[in-house]
Amino acid sequence: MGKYPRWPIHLALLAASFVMLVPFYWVLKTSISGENIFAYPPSIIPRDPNPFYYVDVWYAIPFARFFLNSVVVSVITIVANVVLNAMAGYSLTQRFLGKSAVLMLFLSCMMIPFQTTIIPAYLITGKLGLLDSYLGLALPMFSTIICIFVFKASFDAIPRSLIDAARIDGLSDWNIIWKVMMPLAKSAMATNVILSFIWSWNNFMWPLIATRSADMQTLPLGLARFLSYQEDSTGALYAFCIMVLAPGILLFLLAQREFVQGLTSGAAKG
Amino acid sequence: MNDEDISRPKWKRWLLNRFVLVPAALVLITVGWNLWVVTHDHGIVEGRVVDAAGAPVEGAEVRLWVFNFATFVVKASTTTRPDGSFEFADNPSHNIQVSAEKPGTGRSARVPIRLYFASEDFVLKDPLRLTDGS
Amino acid sequence: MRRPHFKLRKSTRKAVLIWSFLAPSLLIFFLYRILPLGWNVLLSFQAWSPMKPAVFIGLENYQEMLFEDEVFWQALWNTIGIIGSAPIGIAIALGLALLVNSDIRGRDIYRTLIFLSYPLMTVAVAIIWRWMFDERVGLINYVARMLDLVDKPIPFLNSFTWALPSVIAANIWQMLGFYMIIILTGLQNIPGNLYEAAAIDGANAFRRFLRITLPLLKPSIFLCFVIGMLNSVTSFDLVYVMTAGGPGHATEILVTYIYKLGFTQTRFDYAAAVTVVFFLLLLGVTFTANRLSGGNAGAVEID
Amino acid sequence: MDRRTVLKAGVATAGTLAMPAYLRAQSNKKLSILTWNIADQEALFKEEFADFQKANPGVEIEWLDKKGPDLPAFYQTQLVAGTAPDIVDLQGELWVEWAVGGALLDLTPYLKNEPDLIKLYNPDYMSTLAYDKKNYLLPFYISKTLLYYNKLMFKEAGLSGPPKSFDDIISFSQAMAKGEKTGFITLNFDWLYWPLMKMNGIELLSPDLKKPAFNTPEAVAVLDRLAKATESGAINKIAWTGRWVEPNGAFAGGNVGMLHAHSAAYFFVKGQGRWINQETLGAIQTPGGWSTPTNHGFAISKTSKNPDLAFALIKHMTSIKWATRLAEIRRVLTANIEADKAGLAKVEAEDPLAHAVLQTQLEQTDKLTGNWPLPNDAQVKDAFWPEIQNAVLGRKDAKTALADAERAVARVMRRS
Repeated sequence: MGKYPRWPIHLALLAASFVMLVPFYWVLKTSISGENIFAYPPSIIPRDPNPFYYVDVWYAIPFARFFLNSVVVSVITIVANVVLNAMAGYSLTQRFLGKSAVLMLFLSCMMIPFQTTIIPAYLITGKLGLLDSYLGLALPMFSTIICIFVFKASFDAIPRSLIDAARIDGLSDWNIIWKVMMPLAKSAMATNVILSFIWSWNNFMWPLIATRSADMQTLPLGLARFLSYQEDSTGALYAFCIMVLAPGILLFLLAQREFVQGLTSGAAKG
Repeated sequence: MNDEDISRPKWKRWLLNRFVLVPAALVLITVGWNLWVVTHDHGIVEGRVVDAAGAPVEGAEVRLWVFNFATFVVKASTTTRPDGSFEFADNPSHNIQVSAEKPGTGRSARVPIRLYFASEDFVLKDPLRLTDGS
Repeated sequence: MRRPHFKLRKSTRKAVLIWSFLAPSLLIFFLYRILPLGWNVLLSFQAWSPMKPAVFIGLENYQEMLFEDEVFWQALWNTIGIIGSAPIGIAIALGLALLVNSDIRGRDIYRTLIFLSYPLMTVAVAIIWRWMFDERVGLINYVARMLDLVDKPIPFLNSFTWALPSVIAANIWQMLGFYMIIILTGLQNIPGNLYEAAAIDGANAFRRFLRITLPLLKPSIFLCFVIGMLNSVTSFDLVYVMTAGGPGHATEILVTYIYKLGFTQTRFDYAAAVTVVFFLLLLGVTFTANRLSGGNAGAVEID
Repeated sequence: MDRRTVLKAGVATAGTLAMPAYLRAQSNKKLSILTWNIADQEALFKEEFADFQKANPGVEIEWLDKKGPDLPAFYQTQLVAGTAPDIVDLQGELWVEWAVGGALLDLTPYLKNEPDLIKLYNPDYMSTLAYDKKNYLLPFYISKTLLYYNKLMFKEAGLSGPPKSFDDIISFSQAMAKGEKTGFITLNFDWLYWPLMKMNGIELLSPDLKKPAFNTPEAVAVLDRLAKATESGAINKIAWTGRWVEPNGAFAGGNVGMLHAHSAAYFFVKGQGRWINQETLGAIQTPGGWSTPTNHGFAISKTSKNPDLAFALIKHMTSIKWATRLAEIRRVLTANIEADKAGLAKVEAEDPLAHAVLQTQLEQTDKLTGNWPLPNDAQVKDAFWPEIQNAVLGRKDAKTALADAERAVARVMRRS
């Protein structure tokens, strides 16, 4: 790379980061402010910060229970995603009859917005007897097209020779995947874990319809409930936002290196 | 993941990475907090009631208000001891107010109390002051 | 004699394996995508509601939608507007990616910070931005008034002019990090020697960007566009929470309109017709984009 | 591990996770009840159910609660799947469509069997819960619009008393509006703004409810005045864009002179506004005495396996005893005459201001407006309201807006 002044780049990136972070700050500030949050002018620095809005949230809904539900559903989703997508991704690296058809199918499936399929999805889940159950909540997200392609791409990146060698050693395809390819597709896995976590953790419409009993509700539902409710106008709503976002952010910060690598190898082919 | 990892023994690589340590830390914090909570949630609210002059008031009626759907409702009430002190033993809430009143001596303002968890034990620092008598 | 026979069995075994690997995913998609779509297609030719049995009415729903329903058209244009806004986000992301890709200190930190908005729950993002845009105490208005940019606060989400741009801004904010990562990865896959060669030929940075970077980024950009489009076009939660489609129908997009038609107006049959059109729209846009980005682009490459 | 074990494991987990809670507890003497965003009263409901189960041993009660906008979506999906809750708490006019569609059970026979029962409830409110002479709901809790006003701002602007007419509302608003301050704000969902039209003699539909009747010169004039007042800042814009929190929050902020809202708004406003007390807040009937109810009532799904039991439960929950408890705890009116007497008495002692507010709910109950027994109320609303918004927010002039609204509404009417 040639010599050029660094500071403009830093300046630009600092500006960008600032724009990305300010909303977080504003909400965080609101969530710990003691003052009436509708007072004008709003204070840039929180006045007498306190955690009581968070306490309110904790007792306003069965937070622990909702949290647990969200976690269980997410875990199921993640596991299913990694396994199914890996399998599908692997078979897409092979040449076989009707492959392009499958690809087309996958792609057009991406084009069907889930919100418009709720009623049939509900009926189907009902037929399967999975309504109001963790599995039923997770099932529609068991396999995600984007992640399939991420796996496909990172499998494609693995040298053929390696696989042939393994096959000569007499490993079954199943073992080839789990023993040879998966370890090499770690980052694709990380991507998969994070993306499927994000999607299931954030899912709102589906749990709304598919859950019936109060103790199957997930966090987004709890959050949405706040919107049409008393707490709505206090900082509690924003405290809730922070509480709901924290896990996702934490997970991302933990796994972001692998995640980005995953997308790198993923985007190699797309 | 990193290359220098490989130099270290396997168990270290499995245990001493951020994917283990961070959750472990979180678990520790949670456990600690819960221990603190269970040892401090007897729902005891203590305080004193004094008159305008600052002398302790006996037999003043103290009310415990508990937050319930946008308003505070009286949950319990007690009367002060000779030294003007009072104690509630059954506060179920995390968002309460206390007020005192004695015919002839006057009434206090409602003092809001925010607790860090439901029925946290709490001692009111400055006493409830009964003013504008009659 | 035996060999071709054996070969055949081997290849069939392989096929069986492949299909059994695909089966679970295909099943999921069949159950939760294809089947519902079929249900919608069927329903769009009928008059049906949870309370009355289905009656075949041919194209009536489509007629009403295309010739009588102004709201549908507004929702359609808003949706197209949002799709059209994707390139803006991508352009910004491209710029950021180029910067982050330069060999400066702390690039990983920048990258992380900028990406941070993508993993967020959309409902929360919507709440956050509703709060940022708040007319009285929103940060944006506050700053604008501090700097005397405006004499009276802008009612962003409550004004016909500002509502849609505000929603789009929030949407770009959330997608930006994702775009950037995709493009970044695309950049890192461009072999450096190409640049060196070009440099030797005396091509300046800008020409190198035009001649090498952009063409080779096409797949990534296409991927950005498709995923970004799907994300924003179906960002039901965002609109639902920020404006619920209002004021008037200023921020009505097809997804929210479909939802309202079905669940508040109990017109699932009509909603189904809109859904079908919506699906066709997305399909059309994606494949034109695919063509534009040079046929077999990114994830969509078909061999 | 090979594929087979994986599959086995999968099946096993599926088995354990699959059983939905409400299927696991399947029994023929089971009732499910869906309430509308009143989760805060869980304790009360538990009591009521326990009491009910004492009288009806062996009955299981499943209680569900969904927030406003989500309840219809949830209920309809359940309807399609044939698993609709036996009892559902419905608000406004939503229920008419479902009643006509045959989703809800006609309660008239039950009421005929027990002639005393209907005497418990306020007849005017009862009539808002009936569709062509059939009762589909028993009143759960009720609320109708009134006018709150900020006495401090009135004093500041040198206004002696509350407004007595539409003209007053407009002129008072003008008088109070300056800078941050605006004069008037209203809730707009569920036709809550309709009294503003009604007090000017505007009708939405022709008497036979077949054709739109609102496109009149008077209506244009009124809409135009509202638009101008909004433009000038006399009427707060949020009146036409906000849902519940924004308008009430704005009034609670102390910068809005008048709030046209239902009694449910009071406790929210009181909780928000530190300035509010008997001396500073006025609560009166809206000029003209017209008001729009947002009533909650219990209906029974036709699909209910044991409707008699369901009816017994809603009778139980709206009985004097439990209605009184609700009135006292939640400080609402229940349209149960005795309960409201008791509730008001208790509130009067604790919070005279709240009493004044609730008192308005029992007056002028013969002048309820803004709810038409239309199976397609929601569609009419969605056709009408956006055009009104266009007008008052100055995007179209009143004349065009009403003309467009007329076309849109006519189209809805034709369709049904």
